[in-house]
Amino acid sequence: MEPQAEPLASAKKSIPVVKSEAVVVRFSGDSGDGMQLTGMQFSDAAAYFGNDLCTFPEYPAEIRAPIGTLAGVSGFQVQFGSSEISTPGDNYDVLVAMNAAALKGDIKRLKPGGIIVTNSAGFDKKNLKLAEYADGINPLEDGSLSDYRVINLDITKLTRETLKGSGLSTKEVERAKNMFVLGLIFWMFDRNLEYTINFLNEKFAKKPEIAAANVKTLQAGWNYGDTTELFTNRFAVEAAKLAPGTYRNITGNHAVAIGLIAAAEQAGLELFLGSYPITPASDILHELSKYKSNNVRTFQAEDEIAGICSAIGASYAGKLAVTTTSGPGVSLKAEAMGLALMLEIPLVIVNVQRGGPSTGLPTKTEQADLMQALYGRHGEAPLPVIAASSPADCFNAVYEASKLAIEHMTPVICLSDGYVANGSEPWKFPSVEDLPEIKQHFLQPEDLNGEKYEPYKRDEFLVRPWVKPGTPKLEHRIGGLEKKDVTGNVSYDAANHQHMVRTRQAKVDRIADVIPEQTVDNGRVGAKLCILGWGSTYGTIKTAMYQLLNEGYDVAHVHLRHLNPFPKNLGELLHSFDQVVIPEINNGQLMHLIRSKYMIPAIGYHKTMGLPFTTDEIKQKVYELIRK
Amino acid sequence: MEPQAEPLASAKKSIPVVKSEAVVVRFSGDSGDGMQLTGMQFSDAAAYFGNDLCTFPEYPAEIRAPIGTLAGVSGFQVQFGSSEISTPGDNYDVLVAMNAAALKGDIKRLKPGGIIVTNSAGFDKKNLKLAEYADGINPLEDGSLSDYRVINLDITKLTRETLKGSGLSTKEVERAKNMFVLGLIFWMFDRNLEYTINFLNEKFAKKPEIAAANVKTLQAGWNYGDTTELFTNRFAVEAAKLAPGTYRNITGNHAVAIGLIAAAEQAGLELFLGSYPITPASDILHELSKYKSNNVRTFQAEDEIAGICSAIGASYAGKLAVTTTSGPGVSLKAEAMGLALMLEIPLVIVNVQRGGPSTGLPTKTEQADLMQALYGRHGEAPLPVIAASSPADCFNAVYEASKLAIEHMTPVICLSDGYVANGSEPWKFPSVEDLPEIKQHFLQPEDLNGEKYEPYKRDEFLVRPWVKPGTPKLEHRIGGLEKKDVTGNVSYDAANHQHMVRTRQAKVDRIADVIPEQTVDNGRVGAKLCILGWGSTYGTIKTAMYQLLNEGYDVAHVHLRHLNPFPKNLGELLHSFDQVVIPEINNGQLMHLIRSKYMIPAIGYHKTMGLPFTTDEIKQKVYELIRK
Amino acid sequence: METTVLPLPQLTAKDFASDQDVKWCPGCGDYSILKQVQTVFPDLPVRKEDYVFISGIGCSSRFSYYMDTYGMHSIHGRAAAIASGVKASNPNLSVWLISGDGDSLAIGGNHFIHLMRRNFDINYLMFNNQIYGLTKGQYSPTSEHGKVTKSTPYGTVEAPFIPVELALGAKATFVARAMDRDVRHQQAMIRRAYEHKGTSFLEIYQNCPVFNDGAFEIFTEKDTKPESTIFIEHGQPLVFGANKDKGIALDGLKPIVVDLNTNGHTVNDLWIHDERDKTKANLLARMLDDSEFGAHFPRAFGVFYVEDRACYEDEMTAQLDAIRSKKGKTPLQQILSGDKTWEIK
Amino acid sequence: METTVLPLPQLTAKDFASDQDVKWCPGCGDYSILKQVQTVFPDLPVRKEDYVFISGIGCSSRFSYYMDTYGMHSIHGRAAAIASGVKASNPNLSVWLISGDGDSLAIGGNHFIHLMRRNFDINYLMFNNQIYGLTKGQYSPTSEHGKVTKSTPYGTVEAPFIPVELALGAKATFVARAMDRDVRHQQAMIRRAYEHKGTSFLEIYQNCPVFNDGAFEIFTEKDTKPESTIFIEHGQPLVFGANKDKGIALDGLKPIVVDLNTNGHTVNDLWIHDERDKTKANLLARMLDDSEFGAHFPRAFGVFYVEDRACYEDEMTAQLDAIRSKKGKTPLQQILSGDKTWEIK
Ligand SMILES: Cc1ncc(C[n+]2csc(CCOP(=O)(O)OP(=O)(O)O)c2C)c(N)n1
Ligand SMILES: Cc1ncc(C[n+]2csc(CCOP(=O)(O)OP(=O)(O)O)c2C)c(N)n1
Ligand code: SF4
Ligand code: SF4
Ligand SMILES: [Mg+2]
Ligand SMILES: [Mg+2]
Repeated sequence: MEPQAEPLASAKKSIPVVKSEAVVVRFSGDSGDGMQLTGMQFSDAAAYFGNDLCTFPEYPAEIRAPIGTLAGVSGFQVQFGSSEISTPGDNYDVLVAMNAAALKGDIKRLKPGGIIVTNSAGFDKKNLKLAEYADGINPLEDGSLSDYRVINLDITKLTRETLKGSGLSTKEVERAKNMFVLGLIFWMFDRNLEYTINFLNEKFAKKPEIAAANVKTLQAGWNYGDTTELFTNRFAVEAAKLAPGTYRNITGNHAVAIGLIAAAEQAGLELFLGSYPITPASDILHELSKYKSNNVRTFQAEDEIAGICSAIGASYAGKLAVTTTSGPGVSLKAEAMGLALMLEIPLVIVNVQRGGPSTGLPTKTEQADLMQALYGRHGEAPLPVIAASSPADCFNAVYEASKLAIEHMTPVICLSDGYVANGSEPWKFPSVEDLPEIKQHFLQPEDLNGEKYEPYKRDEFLVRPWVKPGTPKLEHRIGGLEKKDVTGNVSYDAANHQHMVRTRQAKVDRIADVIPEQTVDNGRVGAKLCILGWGSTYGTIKTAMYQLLNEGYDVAHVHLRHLNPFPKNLGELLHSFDQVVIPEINNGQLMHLIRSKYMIPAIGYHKTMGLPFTTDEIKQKVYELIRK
Repeated sequence: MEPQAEPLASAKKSIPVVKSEAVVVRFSGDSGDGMQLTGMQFSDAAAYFGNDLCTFPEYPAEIRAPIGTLAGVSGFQVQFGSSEISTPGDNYDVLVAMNAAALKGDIKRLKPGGIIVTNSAGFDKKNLKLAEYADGINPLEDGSLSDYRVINLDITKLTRETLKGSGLSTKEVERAKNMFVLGLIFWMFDRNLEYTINFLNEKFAKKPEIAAANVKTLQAGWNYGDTTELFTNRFAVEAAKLAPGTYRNITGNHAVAIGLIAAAEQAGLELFLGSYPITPASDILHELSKYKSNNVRTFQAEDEIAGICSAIGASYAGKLAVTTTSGPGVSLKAEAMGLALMLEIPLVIVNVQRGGPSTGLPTKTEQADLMQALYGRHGEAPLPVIAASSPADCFNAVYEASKLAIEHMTPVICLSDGYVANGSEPWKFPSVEDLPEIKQHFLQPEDLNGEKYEPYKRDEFLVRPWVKPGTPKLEHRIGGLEKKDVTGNVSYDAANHQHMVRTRQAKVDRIADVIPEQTVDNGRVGAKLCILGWGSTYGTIKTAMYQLLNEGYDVAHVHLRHLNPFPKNLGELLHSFDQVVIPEINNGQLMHLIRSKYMIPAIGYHKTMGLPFTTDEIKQKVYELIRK
Repeated sequence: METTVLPLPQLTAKDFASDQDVKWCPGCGDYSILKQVQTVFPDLPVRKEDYVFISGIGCSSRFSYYMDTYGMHSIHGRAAAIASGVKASNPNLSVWLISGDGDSLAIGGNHFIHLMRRNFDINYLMFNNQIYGLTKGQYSPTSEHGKVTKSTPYGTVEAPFIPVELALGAKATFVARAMDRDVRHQQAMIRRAYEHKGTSFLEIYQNCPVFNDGAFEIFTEKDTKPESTIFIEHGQPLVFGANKDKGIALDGLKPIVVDLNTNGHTVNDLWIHDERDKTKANLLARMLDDSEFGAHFPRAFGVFYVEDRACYEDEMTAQLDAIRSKKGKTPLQQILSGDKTWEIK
Repeated sequence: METTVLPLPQLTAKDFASDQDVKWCPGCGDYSILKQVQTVFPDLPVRKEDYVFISGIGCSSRFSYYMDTYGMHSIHGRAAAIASGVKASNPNLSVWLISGDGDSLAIGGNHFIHLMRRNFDINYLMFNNQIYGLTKGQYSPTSEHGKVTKSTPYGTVEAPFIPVELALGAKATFVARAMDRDVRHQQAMIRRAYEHKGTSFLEIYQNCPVFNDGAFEIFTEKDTKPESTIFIEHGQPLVFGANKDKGIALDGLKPIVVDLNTNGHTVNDLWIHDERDKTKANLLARMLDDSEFGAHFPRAFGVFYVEDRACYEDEMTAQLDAIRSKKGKTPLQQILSGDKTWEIK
């Protein structure tokens, strides 16, 4: 946020308003302080105002870690701006710290000269101790924050005063304090409160007194900023010059849910979800369970195995069948995936990756299930694999996964992760007419015109027909034992087995004929260095690229949506670069695939901290590898 | 079997005896004809006599496929000789065909001029029809066998006559007919009956009349050969010049069982097996369940997950814990493997691979679970992987797996397959003194001399101490959530997670410091072509090598026991060759690993027919790749 | 189901035999069950194309290949979960689940109990041969305590489940038992299973001549059957014995065997079977030859228990319909746009 | 267990508290259970180092981290299988299994029923909050029919298990129920669970104030508790109510609520609780406020059922010992050589 002093029209009092292209704000507090909601509201309002943005919620694995402790800190980070925004930002301009633990945990990544808004009530002896500050040490007093602009208010008290006589319980009053902060920050960025006031009135429609209290507190926060001399200036972040159109905000998990609904409807099918709750995938189940009016069947199974098996049954019965989970669940579904692959029926398997191995870090992000997606089953069991690169892109990814599953009669694995699943961004959602067609046909006796029905007779893409039980004259049996091609009968014949193993591989390989060739996202073919990414690293690499290109580096960004099969031209494209570096939130899984498939000595860049890369990390790696 | 006419001392009548270096006999008949037992007896007797040999039993997936059908054919092939034998042989010299289906199925691989012994009773109308011979066609009569020496006898009738008045039921008499064949074949190879007579008397100790009848039939078969003019000559296969010592016959599954018992005893531990039956691994459970007198605890769990989880509990409680299964079971155990890896406790996971994917070909062999062994779990979950190269080698493989698991506190995957598991060979078994030492120590409070006990404090190999519940003062908690190194407490710290992910990888990588460097099995370092193999392809490649080297080809054979980590010098060694070809019973899994790790454009040679390679297939591939 | 009201073509048992040859061992009890199912089906008001067989893995589970209907031979233990997905997706189908004692109660135990609880309208035939057949003879969760098998050369050390008792404990709404050798009764039970709306659990004692021969002999063989079995019928007294002169009465909560020829016992003193009484069903389930109640008791065959409870798929469909008719279908475009959008000019 | 005869150091509840801070939500019922276990343990004749806690995944399963004993926080649903391996390997250990309703009865259902059947001497505490807590509020297999949760915005369409009934159906040898709020009774139940030789299944009603607050209010709150609960004790009549003036009697096989103040009903007419009677235990299990028996019934707390049956690990050990003492240990060399060897000179 390089301030360019230039006064703007403002509210009551005229404090100079500084224009900024992009600002990063982090709301940080105890799990109980409602920072997630506050951050969401601020982001939605910013999006509504026309900024581009990217959010990054971070919360502890415990439902409610002990109040005031470092383990209990819940943070919500948002970067919003007047130009394209693809990451939540490495460092923030403004840090809201509701208690000592929040400050201690997050001060690290506040920009020098950045603004800190603290709630003094959260810095009493008890809180300082819980935040593990040495005895007698209070960061607000020991000058350790002298590099920053600290605005320390007793927000708790201010809120109490605001709501005095409101008749609300102390607990309810206590809860409202995040609205005071929100109001203050809105003022700081010269935003009006309309969006949030509407939100509050809707949310508490049934409890008008609560709604009123929250609105009142929100306004109090705004007015407080406006009337006090706290701030020497305010900030203006103009609307972004985004492509014209209608936008909405969306998280990755939400995008998965509606992407599946869209795919089902475009294919003329009903949707069936067989799932077992697991962080961070559960929200997909929650969201889909709301669409009963669109005949979406959600089945909360007794475990992950039943989740995928019920979906296999649903697919067999003619539904667009899906199972959603995270790593541990995928491990349990391995055997059933093999069955679906043998049956050659459509099935979408969504893996919202999290920190592993084992239970690992359930609420943190990671990209370490790629190899499992490709090889995590016994026998030669190839499946198409697709990855989502941003919250909104989850829609496209899962839509394409459904299309491939249906049109190629195969299970398809769609990889998301905690970062894109919980993060949100403005989305210029498509209009129904623009959605790609999905071809789907249940074989009917008439289609055979006299010929014998052969369950495993294949078309030019080696795809067998989909037959729904209940269709007269097409009764047949399928199963997990090796089967004779064409007839689908059980066969122990040696030559047939080899033929089938190779056919199942070829069937997946042929999908490369229908997916688009790989393009360069940014930079030039044949550049000195190619940054090859996949999945959720997209935004970070993209942001780094802009800067690197501006700095005059000869780099290019290639980002993979298709992990299996790879686009036909990928090898050729990659060979055009002098060097290829592959940043991944794992120990080098895509690197492994690229090296073995194309004999390219790709360089890995690995981070496994349960966090996305920062733009700076990517840039540093590039500096290390390339000279101007 | 190139006959070298040279009469030998023989029995009653003197028929010339032809000496042969190696002979392949295949016993083939209906599942009910007892060919497995016949073949086993013949092999054991040959081994006992001093031949080297290699066997290959093949039976249908059904318990009893319909009598007389092709699906019902059960075959047992053995190659025995006076020189080293490493494969059951590509083609056979003698085919015993008890019915039409057996002949039809197996005639393909009989050598030109080979001998066929048939039971005419198995070639009646009904049997010919079941064998799917065209109406009126009988191979014994239509001259189609003119290239072979056919000895067609009504063995059923001959047996009945032999046992007339024995008081046995027709069913029992019917069952004895395989002994007639066995006797005849024994005569053919100038063997005496002592070994089998002892066997029969032991086996039917409780039913002397059955024993007597079988012995009588066996002798009748021998005498029949000796008295009739059927054969123009007999064959002598002298004892092999094997390394001096005491030998026994052993199958791969049996070798796994006693290898585990040996490892446990050498480590001073008791053995615990948690397993769920599955073909072709069940025999390990069966065998181990016999050793109660050695405190071997076998737990037949409710499913594979409980199998491995009970083993995890046993390991935690201080046993050498093992779980045995095949592909589908490994798929189900994936999640629990991740837990064991996080807990860093010893655990041996034996996968007797079979034809996949899904239920696939349960009774056929395959090597297609290698990638799963390396990557079949969510998250970064590295585990050591070891493979057995022959039936007897299963002992060494599982012994080393146990040693690594205990000494490095990690789960270890040991790969076998249906071919080595059911095949057998003579084994110069070790004497207890020669078994490698296995270091094992349960940490005691005294060991700490005052220091605080830290569950995840590591030694130079990054190995943490093993503590048995019940040990005073060392109470501690472990689990599947990411943990702080050293203390083992739950930790969501970003840096710690990366440290632990890398530490778990490094821990496996360091095992490369204790395993032997890779040597060339045969041929020279730097040869034009290297045949790189792993697991059960050993014998076939070895045999092909001998012949290729004799033929003057500049080839070398490198065979991997360690698939993860690879021996330290492997890359260097492989780079010394002009070309590397990797024959595998899969679609190129080791090839994939070698290419990505060492950037060597290794060539794959893939067969997925549920059958091992033949020596000839390997040789042909080499001819194709290299000129003299 | 609307499909049941339209006239159906008259089919025969043959129409339900697939073209695959049956590959069970000679004398296997599975043959009888296949035969009875094929015999009963032509009389059921179901279109041939609406039958679906879902089986797991095991000798018994090969069943699906032999029926000329829709069928899936799936993976070990998971048939119940797959069948649930089929039924939830298309309630019109007549879904039949074929599974062995190991497939159902060992690896499949979890899906088994949850299916009973959820009460999908699925007909569950469990072939109980008290052994793992396909893997060549290891003990199963129904093998008797002490059983010597390939995996227990010195006998098992665990108590078996009583499948009927477990099903009841898991809230099954229909529980019955039959045997391979009594074909008439077996056919009746298959019919009853079909007629029940909800998950119908039918345990069928099935002899495995190869690995567990004679396990049920005393129940199936002419000479021992009358004294060691009792066929229960709703509303009828519990009478058994060659001369129907033995019965079972309740002494408080304990069953006792009474001899109708001695001290004036009459049929009126006997326990009258009531399919609707879960407590009695429980007693019958636990009433074994070596039962906790001491004395030798005959083994019960027939319908133990029936309960009317809504099926999962019906409640699910009702919920969909109710909400759809209330709200109407949400247009896809509206789902895509959500409720908060803004324009960028 | 020999460890029980040697003198033990006198420990206090504190000795069983680990150094990790407890991270349950304020007001979570789990705190009470942790407290009661730590309170009861010092009195049990077990060495501290012999206690082992095995838990699955869920809020409840974090329990293991808070006990200063040996413990494993394992994976979701598998604690029973892991605990079985521990106990089979070292019968001397006092193994405690901590699990939630989802961990035990959803993903862990199969291991649950098999543990009951095998009867390892393990103490199983199931925290039933009728919700998935850790994943933030989806329904569980014990959530009441129609329950609205994150994953069922319009209510569930499936009948819940009655954990006690399921355990009985799976052949549990000890089944009891307690609640977080009644600490004395809970302590007594924990003690009884410990004392029973065999798998002791103790269901503990546990309030989740965040996602399922008040699920058990009527049983735990002073004003409603007396009328809606009944505490069963072996040999005692089934009496309940604020003034102990209500009771439960058996009308044939059906329980009925009787008012001891009206038409001459006396305590002698009431059903006397018998822990050894599985039929009665079954009735008590099914006796819910909305039970099949119609009338409003109080919810039973206490020990439903106790049965003496050999434990898996004891039978296993006995088998090992018997065979070893008969045959003697086979020397390793003999195992390596087998029974058929030959010499090559
Ligand atoms: C995942 C998996 N585990 C184990 C097996 C091996 N297996 C096949 S069938 C079976 C049990 C068969 O017994 P049962 O279910 O009673 O059927 P039956 O053969 O007796 O009819 C087993 C253990 C398998 N096919 N898949
Ligand atoms: C294999 C696997 N599937 C799903 C999950 C997600 N998960 C964790 S705990 C839990 C259920 C928690 O409910 P419960 O067992 O009742 O315990 P509670 O939190 O209510 O105490 C689920 C679904 C997981 N951790 N692992
Ligand atoms: S093994 Fe037994 S159950 Fe299987 S087919 Fe043969 S007889 Fe039937
Ligand atoms: S979510 Fe519920 S069960 Fe979990 S800790 Fe919080 S209150 Fe307890
Ligand atoms: Mg069975
Ligand atoms: Mg719960």
